[in-house]
Amino acid sequence: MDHILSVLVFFPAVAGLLGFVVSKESIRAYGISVAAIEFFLSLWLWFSFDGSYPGMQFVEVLPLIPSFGISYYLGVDGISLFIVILSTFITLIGLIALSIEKDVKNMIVSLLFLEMTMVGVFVSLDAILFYVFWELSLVPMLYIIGAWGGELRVYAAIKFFLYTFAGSLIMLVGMLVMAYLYYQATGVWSFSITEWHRLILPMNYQIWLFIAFFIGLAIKVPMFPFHTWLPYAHGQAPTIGSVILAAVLLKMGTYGLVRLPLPMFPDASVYMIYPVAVLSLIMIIYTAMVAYAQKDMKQVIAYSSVSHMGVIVLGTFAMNPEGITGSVFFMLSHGIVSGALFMLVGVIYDRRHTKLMSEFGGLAKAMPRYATIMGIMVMASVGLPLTMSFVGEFLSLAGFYQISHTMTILAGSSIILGAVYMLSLYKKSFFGDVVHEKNKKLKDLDGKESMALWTLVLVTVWLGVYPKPVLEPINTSVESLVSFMHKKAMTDEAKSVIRPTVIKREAE
Amino acid sequence: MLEPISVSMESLNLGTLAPMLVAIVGALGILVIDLIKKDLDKTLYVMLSVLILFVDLGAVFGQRLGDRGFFDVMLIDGLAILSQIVILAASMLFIPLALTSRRFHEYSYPEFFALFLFMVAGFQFMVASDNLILIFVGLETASLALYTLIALHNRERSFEAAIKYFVMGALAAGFYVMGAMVFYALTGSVELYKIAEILSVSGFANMTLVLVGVSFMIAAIGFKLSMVPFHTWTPDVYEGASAALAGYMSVVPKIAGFVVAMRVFELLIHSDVVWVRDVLYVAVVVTMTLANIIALVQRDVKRMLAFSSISHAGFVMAAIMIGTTQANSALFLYWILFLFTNLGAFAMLWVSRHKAAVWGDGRFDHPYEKFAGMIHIMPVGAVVMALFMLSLAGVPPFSLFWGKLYIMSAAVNSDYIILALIMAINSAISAYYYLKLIVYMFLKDPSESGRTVYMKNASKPLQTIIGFSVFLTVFAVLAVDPMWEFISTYVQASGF
Amino acid sequence: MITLSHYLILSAILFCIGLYGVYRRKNLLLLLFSTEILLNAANVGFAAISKFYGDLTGQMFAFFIVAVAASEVAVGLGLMIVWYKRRGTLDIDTLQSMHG
Amino acid sequence: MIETIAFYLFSAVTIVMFWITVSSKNALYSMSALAAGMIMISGFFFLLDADFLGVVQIIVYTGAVMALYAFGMMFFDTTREVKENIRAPKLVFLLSGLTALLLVIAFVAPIAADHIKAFYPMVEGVENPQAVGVVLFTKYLVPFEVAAVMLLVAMIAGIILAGKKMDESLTLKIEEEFQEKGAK
Amino acid sequence: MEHMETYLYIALFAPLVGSLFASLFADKPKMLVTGIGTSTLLFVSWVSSVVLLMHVYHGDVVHVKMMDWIHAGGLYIPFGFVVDQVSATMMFVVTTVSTVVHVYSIGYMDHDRSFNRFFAWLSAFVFSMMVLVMSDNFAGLFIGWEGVGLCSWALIGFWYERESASWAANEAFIMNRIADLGMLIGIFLVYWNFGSLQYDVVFAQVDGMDATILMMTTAFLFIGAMGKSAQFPLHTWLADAMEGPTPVSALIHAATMVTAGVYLVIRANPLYSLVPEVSYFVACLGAFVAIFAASMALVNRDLKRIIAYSTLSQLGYMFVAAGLGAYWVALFHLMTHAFFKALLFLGAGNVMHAMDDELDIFKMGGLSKKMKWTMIMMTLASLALAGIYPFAGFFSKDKILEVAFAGDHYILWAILWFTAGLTAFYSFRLVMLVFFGEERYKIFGFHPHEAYRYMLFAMSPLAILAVIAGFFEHDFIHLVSYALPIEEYEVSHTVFWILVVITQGIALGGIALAVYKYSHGGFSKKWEETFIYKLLFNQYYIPKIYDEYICKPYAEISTIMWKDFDLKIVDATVDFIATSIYKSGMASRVVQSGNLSNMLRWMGVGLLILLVAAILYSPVR
Repeated sequence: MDHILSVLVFFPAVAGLLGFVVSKESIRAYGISVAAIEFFLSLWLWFSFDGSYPGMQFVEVLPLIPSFGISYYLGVDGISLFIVILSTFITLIGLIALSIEKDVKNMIVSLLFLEMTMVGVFVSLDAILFYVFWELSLVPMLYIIGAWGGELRVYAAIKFFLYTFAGSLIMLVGMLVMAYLYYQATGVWSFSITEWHRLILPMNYQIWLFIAFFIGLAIKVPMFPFHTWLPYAHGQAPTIGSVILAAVLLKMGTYGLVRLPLPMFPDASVYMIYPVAVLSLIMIIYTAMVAYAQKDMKQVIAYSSVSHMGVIVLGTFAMNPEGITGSVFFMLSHGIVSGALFMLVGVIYDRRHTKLMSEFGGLAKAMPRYATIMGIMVMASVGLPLTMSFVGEFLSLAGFYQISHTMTILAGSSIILGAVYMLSLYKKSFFGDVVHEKNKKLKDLDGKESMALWTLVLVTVWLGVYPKPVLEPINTSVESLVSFMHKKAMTDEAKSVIRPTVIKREAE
Repeated sequence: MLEPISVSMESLNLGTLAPMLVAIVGALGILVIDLIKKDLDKTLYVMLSVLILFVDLGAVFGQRLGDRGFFDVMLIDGLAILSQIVILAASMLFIPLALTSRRFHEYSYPEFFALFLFMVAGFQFMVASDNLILIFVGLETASLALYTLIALHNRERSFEAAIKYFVMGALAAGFYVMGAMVFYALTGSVELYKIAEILSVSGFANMTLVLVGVSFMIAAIGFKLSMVPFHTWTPDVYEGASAALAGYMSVVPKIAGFVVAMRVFELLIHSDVVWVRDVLYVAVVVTMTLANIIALVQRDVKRMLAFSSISHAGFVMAAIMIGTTQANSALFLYWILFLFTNLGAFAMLWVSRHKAAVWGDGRFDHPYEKFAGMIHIMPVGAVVMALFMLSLAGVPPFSLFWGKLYIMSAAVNSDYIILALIMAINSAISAYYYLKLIVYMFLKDPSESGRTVYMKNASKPLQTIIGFSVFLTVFAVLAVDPMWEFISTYVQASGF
Repeated sequence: MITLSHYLILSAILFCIGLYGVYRRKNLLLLLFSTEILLNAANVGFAAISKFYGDLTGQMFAFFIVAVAASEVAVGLGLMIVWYKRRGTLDIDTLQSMHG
Repeated sequence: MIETIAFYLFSAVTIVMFWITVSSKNALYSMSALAAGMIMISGFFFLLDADFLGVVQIIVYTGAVMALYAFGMMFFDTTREVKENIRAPKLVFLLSGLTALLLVIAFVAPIAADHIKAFYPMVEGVENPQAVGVVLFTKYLVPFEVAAVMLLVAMIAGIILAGKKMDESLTLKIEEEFQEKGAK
Repeated sequence: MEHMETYLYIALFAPLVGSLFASLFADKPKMLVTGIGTSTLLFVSWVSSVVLLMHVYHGDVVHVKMMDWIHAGGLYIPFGFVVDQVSATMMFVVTTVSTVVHVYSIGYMDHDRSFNRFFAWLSAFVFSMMVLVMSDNFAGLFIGWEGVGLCSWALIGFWYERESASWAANEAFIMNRIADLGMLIGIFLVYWNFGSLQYDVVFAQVDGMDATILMMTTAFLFIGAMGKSAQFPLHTWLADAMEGPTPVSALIHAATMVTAGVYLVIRANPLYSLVPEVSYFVACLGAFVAIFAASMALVNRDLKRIIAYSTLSQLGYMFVAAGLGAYWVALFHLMTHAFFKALLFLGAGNVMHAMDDELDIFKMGGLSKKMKWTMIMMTLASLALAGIYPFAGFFSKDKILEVAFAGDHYILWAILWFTAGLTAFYSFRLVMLVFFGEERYKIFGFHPHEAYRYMLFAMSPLAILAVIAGFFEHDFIHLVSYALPIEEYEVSHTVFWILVVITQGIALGGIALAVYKYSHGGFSKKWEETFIYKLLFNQYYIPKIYDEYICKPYAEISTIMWKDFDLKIVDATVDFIATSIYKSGMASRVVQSGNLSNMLRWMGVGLLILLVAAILYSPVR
């Protein structure tokens, strides 16, 4: 099937449009089936994907605005493949666990549109197309946060939108400059990212462009100090919104880092390692502390997301296959784990309409199954081995260790501080005696919740124990990316920092 | 005694005049029909006007690129053709907006349609000439007709709007003639190409005077383009005029103004008169930014759109300041895309028009509160409006994004990266007020359940027009490339 | 000797008197008078330039300015009549229902 | 010499007249001064060999426009004192004064006319109206016609704006009222 | 050989199967089958371990690679397991103790609501421990390392309703995490310098490796060991971990998990033996902890905490041995200690059962009448702990003293020697106060009773091992000589006997003192007023210092970070930008006054500005 990517991108949107016809009672089933089909399509993509080929696969090119070099250019490689699957997977799980009653049709249609934009971002290989999906993803999310959120939902939604929008516009300027430079170099307009990768720019251009791209991406990640939209967005969003936001939308930022500035500006990236790493460190440590101070469960998880994203960024800037593979894998695991955590908080919120930890205590007694899954996910979030997170975190930190020992030690404090806030959350709400009268009669997980959550647990453990099927294609692509960067780098410093795999596996 | 003058018909190049003649004759025809039989329905006039405009458009396409006619008064270059197409397209979209299901005062006059066609002709003259006199006369013809059209809406605010517009227009006319006088004093000519020629031959000997002339011209054209601080009329006039006309005003007079501005300023910019460039730079930035931040605090959607259109005009003025072919082509692309979106947005307001101002303190016709919870009452309407808003905000892939892309690209390509960044930041700021409407429509609950009728004014033709606009707004990306080819051919051909 | 500059300066001064009136006048009718002065100031300039260059274009422009002035009077008066019928006054300060 | 004297005389009178126009509190004075100023301006035209223009000035302005204004003044009942609430008069004065100063500075410098040639020269021995006519009906034929359209527009505008039909606003009427009317 | 792999997998996965089986019923009421099932599976695991132990006794090594785990860039980590002499010993110890503990727990947890959950976690722990000891690479070790940490967390906090239990659980986890960071860094160092994490690959390259790198690697790895083995300053969690059920304390916090640190040092001996500085530091820290913990045990009144401190103290001994290069001695002491310490804890469990979970030894006394068997077994264990011949402790502990002496580390020796006395004293202080003397429990209205018969049976293997384990010294040496360096210590026969005598002397002296003092009413109340007593009783104020100077400031700083920095500076800046734009919009509205006059004037202002610019600018052009 040649156009599987197009189908993958547009199927949910088309289905969403058709969904308007479906009656309100059956819309849930409709949504789940569409998401399931989409998910199976993405699995199909995986099966037909050649894991040993590092380049782009299933490429589709169609000139859109040929005079300006904008084309409809899709493709996946090992890096994007799994994030696409993650997007479809999380959407499916989110839809299964969806507990919203109000305007459920609008919700499902928006979710399907959101799915289109998410998949679109990850398969676009044309900068403008990427940008289109990138921006478009804000719209359904705005609606989801704003229409179904908490008290401050409008504030949160607008903050989310404007912040990201402003950042990405700066990135757009960067893209235009890039296109112009490409034009000057070759005499042809092109927005193709793969073409841009081939452009070797002088250092000062690289740095400015790097900054332009970085700002746009950093806000999405969100890097300190651009992170403050996130707690609001998460805090106010409905469960499904938080789940998708944390699981997929944040990944757009880090994915963008891997896809855009790194291969485009290897020298500048190397030059900027330390500033970026310092920001990441602040993110890791500082937000972990802030998370500890939170009183609201969801805010803890929101800030923990920021903290973990710091590790991802750090891994990305390790500039070696270990670190980048690790950070890509960490994106996936963070998607699943934080998605699950948000879903779990949503479960309790649905029952009690509060997320304050002080309202709870002893939930382990009242809702043992719930507590079990929460426990597993808390431990996964903390990065326990044999869960997905460990693989990612381990590789990211291991990779960055090559760059800076001290910084890695500081960044490694995330495993301590993460344990501090996560365990204190767990203790405050799940341990102890059931104090509140209301908490005594809480219903444990129901069927659809269990199904959604156990699936996530299974994936978490499966990929923690046997990450190979995922890790291998990622690694293949990342290795070729890194050696490409190494080849492309001009300065000696960059050449020495960007190290393609030199240590061969002894199994061979 | 003078020699008798013989002029051959060919040298007159009557074809250059054909489009305007169509409009004028059409207008006269309408007046005659009214004389013959009174009390004909407005639908007749609407359709007649559309047909006349259609013929007019045909005539425009029939024009030959680069023609000059009537002793070189008429100039049919790419700009003229492009802008006439824009003008006519906007007019053809605008006129059917008269087919509301509510009755409005202005449409009871056949003269309304006649005046409208005269106005179109006036704008056409304005863009199809580089003679300051003809520009002036065309401008005044159009303006006088426009003042009247505004006032014909016949309520107090329309009069207020018309009077404000009129008085400020008179002052701007004063500025214009002073500017023209200075140029004439400097060069002995009122034809721009000759002015350019003589100025460059003399090497801009009396620079001060040149700049004084340019100052007057900026003031005069700035008024038309609602550049800060000559913009103050815009929101009031838009508010006072009917929503349909406001939408029209946000598009057509401005494109005419852009063409004139291009003709006047480019000759200086291309002669490296840095002053013009710098002053325009400042003006552009201030216009964009100030209009944006004032729009932030508006409580009325129509006023917000007024400020937003000022901001958009500022955005586009940047293209003139940049002055490359790419920039000038981008201007047209932007404005064509803006045409559909903005006219669509105003048409939505028009559709939701209530006769009585029943929201809040009655100060506004279209306060934000009016749209609260629209998604629950009028889902399609809300979605359509939201699409227009997103497009105006520059969210891809909707139409205006591509316009912004091209203009920002033009800025970047001429090393105005700071300007491009300012544009980007302004787009971000502007997103706030567009979002505000979306927030009201989608995220708030309907305020008063009794007053939830939004589409009272909607009729099939209006819906069709809006649908058309939506279609173009959403699928603009497919049209961008052919449009760009077309536009840049024409712009290039006219040497800008 | 009266040079072109003399006329231009005169034109400028007249123009500024007109401007002064435009800024100052609060009565619409009188405001309209001031705009006439603006246009006339330019007319003087055009006529003078025309004379000094021996070129007729200036006079042409002046003709058209006169025509425009006349048209503006017609439309302006029409608007004023409508307004006056409604509000019984021509004071500009009454034109303030729209602001912000 | 006479020319010089005439220039200064006319200038002084025009300036004074226009000053009265813009500053007088009495509308009647104001209008009379405007009319006088207009006539003085036509004096300039005659002085500048633009006879036809001078005549047009007198006829159009002093004749038509002033008549319109006079009619308007009577209609608006502003024949006597006009009450104006002038805010920040100093600012107004400063604003226009500064503009004047700058313009004068700009215009004082003589204009280098080396490169300038007349495109539509005044021919010796040809009467001004005749020369004007030729140019007007060749080169400026189109603007002339457009001006005609403009006047037509202005006329229509004036008529319908001042007309009776404007007294009752259909815009403000709600649909029910129309139906009542129809029922009658 | 094939079937040896099978045994390996059985030994490894039987506990996991048991755990998963029990966890199926985790939220159900008590089902005996979970207890029996897991115990049986552990027995199976034990049998396999014994078979493997037999197999490796003659120098064979079983090494399997189950599957790939992580492969990224140059980093390749498989799930590989190795059963060599060291890990076989550990497996034997682990499975033995855990089988006993499992069986014991069936009785001990008899009435507990979460019986099934307990067994799920307990077996999970055993599985993690097996992974830890059997892994053939550092990453696998780390998996087990974290796994036991997790299970320890869950089991300490088993009675999560109790605030103190859940607090202790978190403390243990977080403390361990701090150390784990060190471990992780150590692993990174290994990877980036050796290019692999496989033990054999790494150890094959140690020669010629840069000394600094080796030092850093070993130091960081040791930080990891310090956390698991609760060495100073990360020791506080161990005493608090006594909040968990007593079988847990016996298994995790005495016999197995806490010795993982020692195991790591032993396992990484090729590295440590090349870095004398670090090794010596390890030894010194061990000696310090030995006496430090013993001193705290002297005055504590909590039955389990006393034993916990003694565990700590004994871990110190092991580190001394390991630090001095006598890895096999460390391992030996690890093994014997596991037996008698587990026994001690299980005995304590019996006492607690009898005393309705009362822990204050001053509320007990004279229990020997009611609980004869428990008394006997705990006395045996205490004797072993005190290092009295012929009990197991004698052989291993004396060996450590001998090593210290032979290595000319007289100060270390002296400390250890003194500690031996302290150990004997506090052990018998405990025995005396619990089992002999006045029957104080009656005052408090307890009705003690002996434990279930089969619990006592379950303990008996340990009791036997505590007595006889020492006699297998030579077999043990033979066994581990394949994997560890066996050095002969140059101590003359005479010196050897003198050492034995004085060590036995101080131990017996300690016992005698304890027996004498506590059969005569104990120390006077005045002693409790002294500074020393308070210092020791309050554990040198270390927990308080941690609480005051680390935990509380951290919480406060966190709150400040959130409320004052994040909300008031970072977020406020963003909002400030937004609101100032909005406010400037409000301010700019003056332009839009709606008054025509003003509007005209604005146009005039615009014109004026342009003219000024024109005049001023024109010379520039």
